[in-house]
Amino acid sequence: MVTVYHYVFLAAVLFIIGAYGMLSARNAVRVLMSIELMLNAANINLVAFSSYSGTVSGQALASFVIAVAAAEAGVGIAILLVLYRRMRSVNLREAVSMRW
Amino acid sequence: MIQELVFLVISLFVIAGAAGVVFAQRLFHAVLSLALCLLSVAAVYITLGAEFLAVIQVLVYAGGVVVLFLFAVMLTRSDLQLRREPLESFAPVSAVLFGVLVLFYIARTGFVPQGERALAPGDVASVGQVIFSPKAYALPFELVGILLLAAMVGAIYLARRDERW
Amino acid sequence: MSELVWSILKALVGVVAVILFLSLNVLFLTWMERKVIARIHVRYGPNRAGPFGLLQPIADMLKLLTKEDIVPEKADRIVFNLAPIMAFLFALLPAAAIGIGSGLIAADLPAGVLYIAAVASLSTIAVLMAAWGSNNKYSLLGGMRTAAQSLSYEIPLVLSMLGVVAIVGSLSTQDIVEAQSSAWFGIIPKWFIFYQPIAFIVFLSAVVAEMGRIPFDLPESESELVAGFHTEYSGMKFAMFMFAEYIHFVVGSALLVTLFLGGWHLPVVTPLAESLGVLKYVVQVAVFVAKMYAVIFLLMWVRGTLTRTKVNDMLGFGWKGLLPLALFNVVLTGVVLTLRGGA
Amino acid sequence: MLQYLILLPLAGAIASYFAGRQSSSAPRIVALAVSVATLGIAAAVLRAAPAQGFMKEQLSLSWIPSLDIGFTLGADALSAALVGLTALLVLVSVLASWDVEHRSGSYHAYLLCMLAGLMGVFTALDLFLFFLFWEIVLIPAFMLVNGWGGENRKYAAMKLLIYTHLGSLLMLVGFLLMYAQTHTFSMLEMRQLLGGESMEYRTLVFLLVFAGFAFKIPLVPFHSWLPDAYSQAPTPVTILLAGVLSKMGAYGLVRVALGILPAEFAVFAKAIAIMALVTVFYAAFCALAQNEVKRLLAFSSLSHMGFLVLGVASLSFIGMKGAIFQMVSHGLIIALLFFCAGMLAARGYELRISRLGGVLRSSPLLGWVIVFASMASLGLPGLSGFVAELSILLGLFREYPVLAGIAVLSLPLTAGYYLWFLQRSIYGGDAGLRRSGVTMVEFLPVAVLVALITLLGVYPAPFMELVGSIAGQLVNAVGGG
Amino acid sequence: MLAELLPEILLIGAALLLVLLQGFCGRDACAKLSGYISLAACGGALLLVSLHSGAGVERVLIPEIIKLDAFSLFFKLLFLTLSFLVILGSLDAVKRYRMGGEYYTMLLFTTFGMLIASMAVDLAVLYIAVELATISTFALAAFRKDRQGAEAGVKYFVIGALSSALVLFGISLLYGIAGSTSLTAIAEALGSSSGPVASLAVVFLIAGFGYKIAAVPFHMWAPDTYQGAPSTVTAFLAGATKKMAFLALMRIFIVALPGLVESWAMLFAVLAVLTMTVGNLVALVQSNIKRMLAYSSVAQAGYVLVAFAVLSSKADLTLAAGAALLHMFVHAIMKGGAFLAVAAAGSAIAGRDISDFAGLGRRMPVTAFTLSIFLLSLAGIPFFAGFVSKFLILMASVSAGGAYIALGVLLVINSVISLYYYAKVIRVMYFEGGEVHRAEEPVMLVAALVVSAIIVLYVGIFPESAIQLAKSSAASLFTP
Repeated sequence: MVTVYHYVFLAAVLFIIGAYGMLSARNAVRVLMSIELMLNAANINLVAFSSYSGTVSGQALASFVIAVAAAEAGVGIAILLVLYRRMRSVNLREAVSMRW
Repeated sequence: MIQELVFLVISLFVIAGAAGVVFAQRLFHAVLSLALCLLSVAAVYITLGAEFLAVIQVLVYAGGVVVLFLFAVMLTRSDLQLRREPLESFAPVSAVLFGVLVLFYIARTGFVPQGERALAPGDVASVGQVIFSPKAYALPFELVGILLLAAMVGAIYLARRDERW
Repeated sequence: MSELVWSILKALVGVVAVILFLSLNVLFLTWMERKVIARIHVRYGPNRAGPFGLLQPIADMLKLLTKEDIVPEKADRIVFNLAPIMAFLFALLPAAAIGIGSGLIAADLPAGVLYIAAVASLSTIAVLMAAWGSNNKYSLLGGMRTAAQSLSYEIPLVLSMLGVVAIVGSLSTQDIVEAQSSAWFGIIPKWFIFYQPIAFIVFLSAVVAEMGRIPFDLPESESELVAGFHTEYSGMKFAMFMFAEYIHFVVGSALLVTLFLGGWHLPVVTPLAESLGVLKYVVQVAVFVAKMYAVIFLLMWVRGTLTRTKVNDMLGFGWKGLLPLALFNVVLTGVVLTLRGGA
Repeated sequence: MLQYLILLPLAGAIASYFAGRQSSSAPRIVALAVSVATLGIAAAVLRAAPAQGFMKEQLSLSWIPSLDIGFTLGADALSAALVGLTALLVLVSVLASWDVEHRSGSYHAYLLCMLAGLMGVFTALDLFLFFLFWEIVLIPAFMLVNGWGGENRKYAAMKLLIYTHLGSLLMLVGFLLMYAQTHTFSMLEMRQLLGGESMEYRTLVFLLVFAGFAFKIPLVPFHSWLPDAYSQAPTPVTILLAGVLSKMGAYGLVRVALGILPAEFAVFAKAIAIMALVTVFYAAFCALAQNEVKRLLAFSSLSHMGFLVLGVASLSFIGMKGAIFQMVSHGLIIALLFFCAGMLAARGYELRISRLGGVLRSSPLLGWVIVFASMASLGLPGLSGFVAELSILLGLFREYPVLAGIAVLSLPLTAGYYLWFLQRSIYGGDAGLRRSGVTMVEFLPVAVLVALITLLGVYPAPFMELVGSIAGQLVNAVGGG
Repeated sequence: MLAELLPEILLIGAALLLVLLQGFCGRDACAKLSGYISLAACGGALLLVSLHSGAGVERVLIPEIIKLDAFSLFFKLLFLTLSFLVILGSLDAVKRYRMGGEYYTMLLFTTFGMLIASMAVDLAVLYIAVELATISTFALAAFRKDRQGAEAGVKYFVIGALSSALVLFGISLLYGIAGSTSLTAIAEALGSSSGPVASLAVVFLIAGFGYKIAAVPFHMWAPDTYQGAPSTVTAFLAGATKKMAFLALMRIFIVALPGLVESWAMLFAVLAVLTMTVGNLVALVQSNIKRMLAYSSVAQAGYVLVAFAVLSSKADLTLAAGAALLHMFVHAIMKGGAFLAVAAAGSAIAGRDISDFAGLGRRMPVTAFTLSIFLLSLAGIPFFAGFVSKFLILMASVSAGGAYIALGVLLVINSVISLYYYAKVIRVMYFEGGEVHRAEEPVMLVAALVVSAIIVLYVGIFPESAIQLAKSSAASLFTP
């Protein structure tokens, strides 16, 4: 039987992969993608709990999260484009014009 | 038995897709991998009976966000830069360690909802009820609308080239 | 266990049926398009292979299948090879949720309409894959245009569906068609084209843009971009792109019929056919296909008549024309429905 | 009446700032007028000071009722004495800065702000208020040193600021611990409530509060800001730093550490006495080694403050009286000394002792004043310093004879460095400067200070009587005699 | 219900109007008009809110979704005051850097999101409102589209998105426990038990919001972002947006997770120690004033965290929470004011190094004077507002006794360290630099500065009403 643990476990693995990618990636686009992974992990949690507890609010929240994630990606990529225009690269390790 | 198998296969796709995002050499492949992962997550939702959400996931993520990422890769010519240099910080390592800890935690603890799935499969209407009921999530729903508008205004302003003015 | 086998079997049958239906139509369409356009141009069109050139599609297929398959040297091979398959697959997916008769549907999904919109949007990915994988600037530009275009028009497309959905109160295509079954005075059909004229116009325009047909065929405007994203493709892979394109054509028209033109319902005819037993399905399919071809013919006519728009006009039309119109329609529908006390 | 001690200088400060935008000489007139007026009020306060009893509320306004903080002021003999001293020394300081032209508006504004803060410290009856005024004195001091100080002023000012700020915040933590148990900031109520065994964290509270005062006085491990600040500050400011700001610490030690936490003070009395003794000797030895007048005076001041603390720590009636006497006496003497240093500098003398010499020959009156002040400082009988130190030593003998014995040894040391200083600077060779007289602006404060030092030295009885009762009360609370 | 939401409606109405407006007029004229419209909207909302506020206000607008209580009114006051000041100051800055009118739109959207967040008693609403506010600020950070701005924006965005993912994961775990996203429902479901999953959620939430408040292990983005973003935006980020994260933390932890107070207060204590100390020590060596202020902001967040840590003690909880609230308010004004002053200085001074500010005291007397007030207030010098709030935090921690005293002493030591770098700036402004000429000071910015300075002084000298307000606002958190 597939229990809620299975889903939570899957979500956790997804979240970890996302966190790893987010911290290790140099390219900003990849960082953004890793964040999407993390958000999806949270969503899997929400939907799984919703499904197993019989409450619908989790699904509703998950659908909001999807919209929020899309908005976030949109703004994020717009900022990336600005950065690319100024720096000719989106490598975060090169974005070091400010240092103390 | 079949259920487990289905879950296993889908999970493998999810994880393979995610791993592709993080580890793929070429960024374009990573985005495609992301698409795979997100579609598989939609499949996960279907196994959970959340068909509405699955569709939304495909519509917004696969159709919108992934395309946006593809654009980003193309516009920033990111694919020309290969990565996979040696790790220079402990942050990713610690992330993984922390994650393993979390997994361990989850593996040996209980959550409140137990046992079989409780929600009727494919209950689009009930999700709609929650989202649009003023007593429930109507307010956040409208907030999401405003959020999307705000994001759009911001993104358009930023992406616009000022020379056009 | 047997239930499971049964459902799998049902799904298989559905898939095969969908593919069969689509393939036949596509083959016919390629012929029809050339013929219709030719007639508009006062030419003959294909007339050598078979009667009226009806076998021309078969000949074309054989030619494409036997052609050399070329992969550009600097291409991203995986992406390049995957793209046509994806395009083909993604084109097939929406068809699963469109019924051509009551119960004649591969998967009657509760979120059907939304599902169609969702999977239809996937084909953008395939296009971008092809564009990027070819490593060719024309491909890239064409691909980007396609993506921009389909992203822009997807929003009015979905929004225009909302009016219909709101009236019916269901996302299932079957329910939507059934909601259009009755008629005023037994003759004038209660199709949604009459309830939702604005939505119909928006949908029609948007669906044409989504298909990438004239007047919105910028992605593959030959004079500027060679052939758009599939410039580098040849042989079998090219055939798959073409196939996918025509599937879009079929599916788009079918969706239009389903949403606005009453699907398989026709006043007088279908009520009569109810008593015919199994034969009623034949009637339904016939009605549906007839309507579909009417739409298809209309679109071909448009292609033969209009010219291509400019990029900024195309985007401007989408964002400044269709989008506000669609939004207005949604609001209007909402207001009217609320005033009438719910759907 | 007490509130005017604070409000008047504040108003003066604002007036002086704006006067400074008109002309560079206007502010000093404002400052002079304000400080004279303040001195008048202070004199009235001194006259009205009750010879009997601890502080009483004279002004009580509700301010932050939700935290039981009131704007309460009051003055007993101890406060009044210090109020008077402050008013006098600020006046002296204003006169000493008569020739400040550079941004004089801000300068005098800061000076008057400092005056307001000092008055607040000495009259506050609410610990919170006390702390506020205590802190607010710092900013003008920092600004003054920073803007008008010597070459190394940046470093000195920052050090002054940081060290004393640290001390005062530690003190604040102590106050808050006391508040946590009494739920009042009123000194009078706290004095009642904190007796007995009920107090928690008693040692911690005392140490925190004591640290605040020790930074300000300063006692030896906390003193390192002092020589820099005293020597780098402009001389009029040094007069205030040494004459009055150090008394804030002493006042706090008596008023709060001893007045409110007598039992804890008794426990630590001996340790404090030893610390003070170390201060006395350390400073004296340092003074011996100095080659700069202002640094020498700084260490001398430190040494005398050590003496003052010795008197408090003796917890004897006579010692306490001596300590309070020393507050005033040391304030007057050190002010006179620094004033003289300022006069020397104004006459073009280099303030390096080795380069100095023949002051008596070139400006005899100034020379004699320096001799007089040094004598007062080293404790020449007949001058106020002698009375104070004698009482302190007497008190100390009663409680800690050994410490007293050691303390006595410092007297010749003090005499030594002063005499050596006089020998090198006042007498001896000619610095080659032309003779110059003393202006009226200089003469007046010198005369007043000299007169007061002599008066207190010759006839200390009225003052001793004035502070007698409060000293008695303080000592009785500890059970000393 | 609509009457209570009038400020929000006003704001969002103005924002939508501005969105439409962008299409109808030329860039500069549009920006100017947008500025005035948003100023009016913000001012109106501020007026409405201040008319509303008062003790004993508590209205449940939508059960378990949003609630208007003294706590939310306090934050509304904070957010609107700061938005008003920032918009006022931006009238000059937007013109100077020729930023579009969208600037104000984004500001209004952010403010709107924050106002909703202040009322949210449901995690879903809270999350989305916070996201609404944050996403708009992402765009604002990069609004000048220069290199530094873009870097600032990217870093802010990446960390912001990460933190939102962390928070969401935490929320999903809480939802898993309670089957509901309502805070009270979660509190009921958890009871006083502290299951491991709940602690896990606590960790995620603290890490997530820790990024938003720039607490120390999560602070790396703040200096870059604060330095690179336009100064007026930085004022807003440091002043208002950050407080929203605190607000969310307080709501979630006090209302939904009181049973776990032992564990989360412990975490907050650790964070507080790290945040104060690192923030102050690193601020010591900064040469760029915005970076210095950024690190000071980090340190100040540490002070607030001290108050959070005290919540686990047996002491006066309303005092601790009230102290945190007051410090947030005061910090918003003084830090916002400080960044606005930097923005004002920008009209005459090209660089942002502290040494570039030499002689500012004579060059731009009002700017320099108000900046000094803000800096002294930040340092916690008496008679400035910063002292009052810091004093309350200290009072709360000291009166809690035990190890909390050590926390208090650490706060004090940090405060002393901080005085050094604040005083350094004042010294440079007044006592360094040769002869300089008087420069013209931007009018609107100066107006904003003067208003902020007056608030700082008023709260510093007559703190009673502010303390009352903060305490009663905090009290409404503890009454179920």
